[in-house]
Amino acid sequence: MTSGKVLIIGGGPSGLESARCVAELGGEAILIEKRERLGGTPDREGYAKLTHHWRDASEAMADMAAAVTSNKNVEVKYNAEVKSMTGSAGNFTVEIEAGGAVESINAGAVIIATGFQHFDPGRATQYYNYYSFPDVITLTDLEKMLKEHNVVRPSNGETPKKIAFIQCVGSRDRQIGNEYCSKVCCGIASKQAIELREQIPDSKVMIFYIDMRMYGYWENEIYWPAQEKYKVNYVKGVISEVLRKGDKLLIRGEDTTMSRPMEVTMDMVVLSVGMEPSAGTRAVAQLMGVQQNKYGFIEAGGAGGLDPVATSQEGIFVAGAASGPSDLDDSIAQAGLAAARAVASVRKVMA
Amino acid sequence: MSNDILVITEHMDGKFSDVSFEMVGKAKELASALGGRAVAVVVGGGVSSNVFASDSTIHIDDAALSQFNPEAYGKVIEALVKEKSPRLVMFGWTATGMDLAAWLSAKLGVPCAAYVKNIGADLTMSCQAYGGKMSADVSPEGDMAIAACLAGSFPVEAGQGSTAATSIASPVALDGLKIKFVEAIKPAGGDVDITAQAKLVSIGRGIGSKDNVELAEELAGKLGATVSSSRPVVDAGWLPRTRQVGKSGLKVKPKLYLMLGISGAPEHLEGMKSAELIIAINTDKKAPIFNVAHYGATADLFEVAEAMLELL
Amino acid sequence: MNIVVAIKHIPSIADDLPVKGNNVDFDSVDFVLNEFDEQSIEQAVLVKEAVGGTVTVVGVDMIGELDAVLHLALAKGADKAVKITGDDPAADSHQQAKWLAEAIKGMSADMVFAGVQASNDLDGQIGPMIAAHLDMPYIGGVSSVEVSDHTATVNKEFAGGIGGKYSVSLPMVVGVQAASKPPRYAPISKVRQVAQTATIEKVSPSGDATSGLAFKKMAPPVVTGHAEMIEGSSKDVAKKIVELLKSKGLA
Amino acid sequence: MAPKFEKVKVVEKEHAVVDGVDISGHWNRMFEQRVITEYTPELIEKVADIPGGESFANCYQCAKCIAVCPVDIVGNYGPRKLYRYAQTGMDLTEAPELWLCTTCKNCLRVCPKEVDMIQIMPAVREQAILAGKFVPAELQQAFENTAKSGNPLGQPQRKRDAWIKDAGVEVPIIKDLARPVDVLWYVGSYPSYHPRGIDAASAAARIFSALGIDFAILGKEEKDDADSQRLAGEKGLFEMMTEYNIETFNKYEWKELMVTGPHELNAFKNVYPKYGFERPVVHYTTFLARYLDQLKPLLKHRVEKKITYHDPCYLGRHNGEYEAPRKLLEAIPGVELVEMQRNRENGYCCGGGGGGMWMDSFTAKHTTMRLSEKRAMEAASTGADVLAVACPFEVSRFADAVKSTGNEHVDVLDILELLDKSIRGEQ
Repeated sequence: MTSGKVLIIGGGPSGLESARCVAELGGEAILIEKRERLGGTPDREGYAKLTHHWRDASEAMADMAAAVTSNKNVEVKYNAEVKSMTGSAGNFTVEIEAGGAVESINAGAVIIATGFQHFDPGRATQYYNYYSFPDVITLTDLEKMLKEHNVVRPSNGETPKKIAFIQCVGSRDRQIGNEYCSKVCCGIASKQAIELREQIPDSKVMIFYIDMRMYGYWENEIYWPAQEKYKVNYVKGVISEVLRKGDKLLIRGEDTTMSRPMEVTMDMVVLSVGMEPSAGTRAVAQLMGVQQNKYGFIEAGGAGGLDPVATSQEGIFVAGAASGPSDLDDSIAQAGLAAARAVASVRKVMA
Repeated sequence: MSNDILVITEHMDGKFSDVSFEMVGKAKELASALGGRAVAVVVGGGVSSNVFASDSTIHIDDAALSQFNPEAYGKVIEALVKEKSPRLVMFGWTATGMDLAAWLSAKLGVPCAAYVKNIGADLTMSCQAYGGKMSADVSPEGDMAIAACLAGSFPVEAGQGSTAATSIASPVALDGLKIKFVEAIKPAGGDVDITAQAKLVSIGRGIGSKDNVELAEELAGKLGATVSSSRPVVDAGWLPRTRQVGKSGLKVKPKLYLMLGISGAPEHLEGMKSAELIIAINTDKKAPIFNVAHYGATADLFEVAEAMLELL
Repeated sequence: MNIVVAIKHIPSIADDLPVKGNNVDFDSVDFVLNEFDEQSIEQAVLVKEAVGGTVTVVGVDMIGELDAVLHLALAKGADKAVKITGDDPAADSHQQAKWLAEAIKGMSADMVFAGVQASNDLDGQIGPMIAAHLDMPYIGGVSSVEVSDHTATVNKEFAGGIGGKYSVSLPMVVGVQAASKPPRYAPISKVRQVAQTATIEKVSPSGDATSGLAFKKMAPPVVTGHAEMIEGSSKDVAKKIVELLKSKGLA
Repeated sequence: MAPKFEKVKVVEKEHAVVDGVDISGHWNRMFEQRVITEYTPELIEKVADIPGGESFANCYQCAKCIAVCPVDIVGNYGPRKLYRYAQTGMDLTEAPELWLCTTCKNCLRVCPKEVDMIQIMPAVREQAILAGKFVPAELQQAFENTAKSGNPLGQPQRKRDAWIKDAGVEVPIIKDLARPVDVLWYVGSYPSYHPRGIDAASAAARIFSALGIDFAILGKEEKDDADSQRLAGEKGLFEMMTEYNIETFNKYEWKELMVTGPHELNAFKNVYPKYGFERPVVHYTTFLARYLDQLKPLLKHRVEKKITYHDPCYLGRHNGEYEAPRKLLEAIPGVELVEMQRNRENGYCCGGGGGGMWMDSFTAKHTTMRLSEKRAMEAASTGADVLAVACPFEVSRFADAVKSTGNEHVDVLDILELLDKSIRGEQ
């Protein structure tokens, strides 16, 4: 039995946008979300601000969710997970467990939008001491503090005056197995640095980097203002280790443009952790038999290499960070494309 | 009240300065006209004071006064003047007299004239003013006056004599002084002694800048002369203090004194007017120096110096 | 250290001085800062820089143009400026010294600096007179000042390059012959900045004093002798001088 | 047995004493790399907070400026480095680096972030001067000379027009002329006083006279433009001179103001309008290039020389005039014009701008050779017989530099002198 429905797995920005687009294109979508609410990682991790336009994350995600929940052509299933799948393009049978009940869904196409998870800095080969020193935190930790306008040193509750970001933690690292660039960390660190300078005007904020990778709006709306307007300081030369010095942190590394070693004390160190495929992405990929790359992301690109939402299975598409590190702009663009491709796919079968 | 004239003499290293004798001589002349006495006053020990042609000499001989101390000297002189009530007190307009004359004037409320070049029988004083550009005749009001006299204004010989001095103890207690003499400072060695030079090329403010001093050095080199200067050049740091001619500098008497850009303030004239041949170049045709120099030219010193270099 | 610099605004002798009656015609001359006061200001600032404290410059506003002089002093490192609004261009040294002394009385000065002399000191210099009024010791002809523990060590110049070193327990009045360093350049930027931001305290003149001198005559000096003037261009002058020197065996 | 190789023991101290000699200081890195123990972004902000200094904070370390910075070529300097030095502890208001920039503008030409040393340097220098920080003594002297004498050389004002009596032609002074003129020629301080400058001024007078230009000079009323003093930080002095100069310019009737020097061009054309003076101003090369048709027949004598031309920073980069000087040189019969490697937009600075003219002794302590020497060597390497210049700062600078670099065979001549030679023949 062929189906005209598109099954979308994941209720984050990519899944929401896919669902909205499917409906807009006149299709029917079923969106299944593992959590009890929509909004994905930005919602779950409590992102403070989303670029562009510095929009509040929960507000932006609420808008995206509303566009979906208010649409009669989208059916949303919460607390739902994929259990198995059979069939082929035009006629997939997907068994899901939603709220404890198992049900079978017939769909003509599938969009996987299962996203990413943050790198666990405990796995870093460097001695950053994330789990030993309270004042070593990650982008995610800081994001929560920024959202609450309560940036303090976890060790003593004091306002930090000297804050260092260490870039490429868990990314571009063969030893860890993540040779890829996580794309967003330079931008996110810079964004957070701006917010820090806004919230703690007398703070020194420094970003230690191998090279800065910001393009599109990141360059214009984040990087240049961070430096020129907010006086965030960028130092080329990534930190090798974080040690304790009294109640401060001592960062050690090389300042490469000065060709000088550095040992500077900081109140707080922020690890710019990268992206890894989420557990959901890994599980769904296996379950559906779509090919993954060596890092566990869903292999996209298609045979011709220019099909960014195609997976190894016909009728199954991928959007957003499930296929690799991706910022919001790119995820949403991909989601729209995946929606178009999925709708086209089911129409071809139905016709 | 008397018609006496007190002359505050000055001495250093056991020798009285010329201006002391000059003033004593003048005081005698005035005293005889006024019907008073010319009284030489010697403050300090370590000096033979029977050397004046004064009507009398008072020597306040106290070890505490052996070195010039403006505070101690001032107190002693003030007490003496109060006691003697003279018609006129004469100081030299010198490094020591300048510390005392105006101070005493303000202290006692007695008129004071400075830069005095001459004193008439009616005590009208002719003074140099405005850097020698003006001459003023002033007459002091009241019963007592103070004159601070420029060195070289009166003949030295008239004051020289052998009047026996009367030694007295200090009329005031000299303990608890706020000023203490520490030590004498002799001229720094190492540099040439301009007082021993036969030829001097002397530069003034008109030289303009430190760089231009080279031009004078070059000219001096060609002439076998040494470069000396007026005070502003030294104050500006363009030449060492050992090269300064004048009242606060050195007194010179060379065969040739070639002056470039010195206008001739009285303080400078005091140090060089007995040079044998004085030639002055200055752009200001009214510069007082032309009244002292033997030859003068109103010209640009740089142009003249450069032209001379070509000719020498 | 409370350091006070008493300055004199005096007729410029760069040009001819016009005479009116028995004195200089003060209405038609330019007034300038006494050149020894430039040294005095510098020495005061040097002392402040060495031992700390504040420098207050005070002068009688002779013709209503003292502000520019005070601004310059502030730009050179003085901290406060006070002008005594006399506007009497003929005020003599006795009168100025009295006004200055009265103004300085309230300043608890540790040291008062004054230029050792000025070209219009016809009735004496203001330094020793201020000292007399304030009952402070005075030393003039000073060319270096060092201060420690409320004691100043000063070098006084006598004639012939000889000097004397004195130690004085403060307060005192110093007559500055020359500062221990040449006066500094005050950047015009600084002077202009000061001119826009500085406040100059105005003080009314208080206390009368007079030189007690009656002016009978004021005129350019009667010339007794005069140099033989060499005329012509600079080259002519040079030529004649060289000839003269050669004829006398001096070149 | 293999020879034992022992590494030099590094000195692990910032304050290093080796064999009893204190070698502390920034240059002891030959012994060790000093560890950076603190970053000081506040020192960047200190500069950026000064009005005019804002763009200092914009540097993102691309380093394009360094390769084109003339000072870095003979030393270790450049805007990018200054930013980093500030970030690692250098207070620019107190550092010797503050005085090395010649404001040649080559960094700004290539800077993607428009970090503008032409604004930054004068602003920070002014702050340093106002705060009584270190200022090179020679520069201080030039300021003082300008304030007292009206020119940085400290020459008397009344001698400003002394040069005209040997010019060989009548040089009218506008005050004496008492009538309007077409061209008011602002001669400038170096052409008025410096012997080599006077050569160029005299040549100019003869050329203008030969062309029948209706011109006059200000004579004793002319005072320095003080633009380089402004760039060196003495804005107050500049403003004082500007007020005087504008008043003087406005006293007379004239159609166009012609200047001998590019610095004066910059002052009168680009800066004076802010002070209410907006009149046509032209550099002599631009002016004479207009008269090429009349000039060519006068250039009768061949000048058989290989000539290379040095673009003055303030004529070229700052004011965009590259062609007029070359046209004038090419108009001289016999001249073969050759270019140096760095020319036009990328011309190498002579070191005289931004107050560098008066800081040679100071900058010598911070560079391996003078900029003028580097340039003189470049000129010599073209095989040229003559290094032609069009800025009065340059003649004396390069005349010294060709000597000190052993290139005496290269003549340094102002374009004016070369034109004059061609008009009159060798004198």
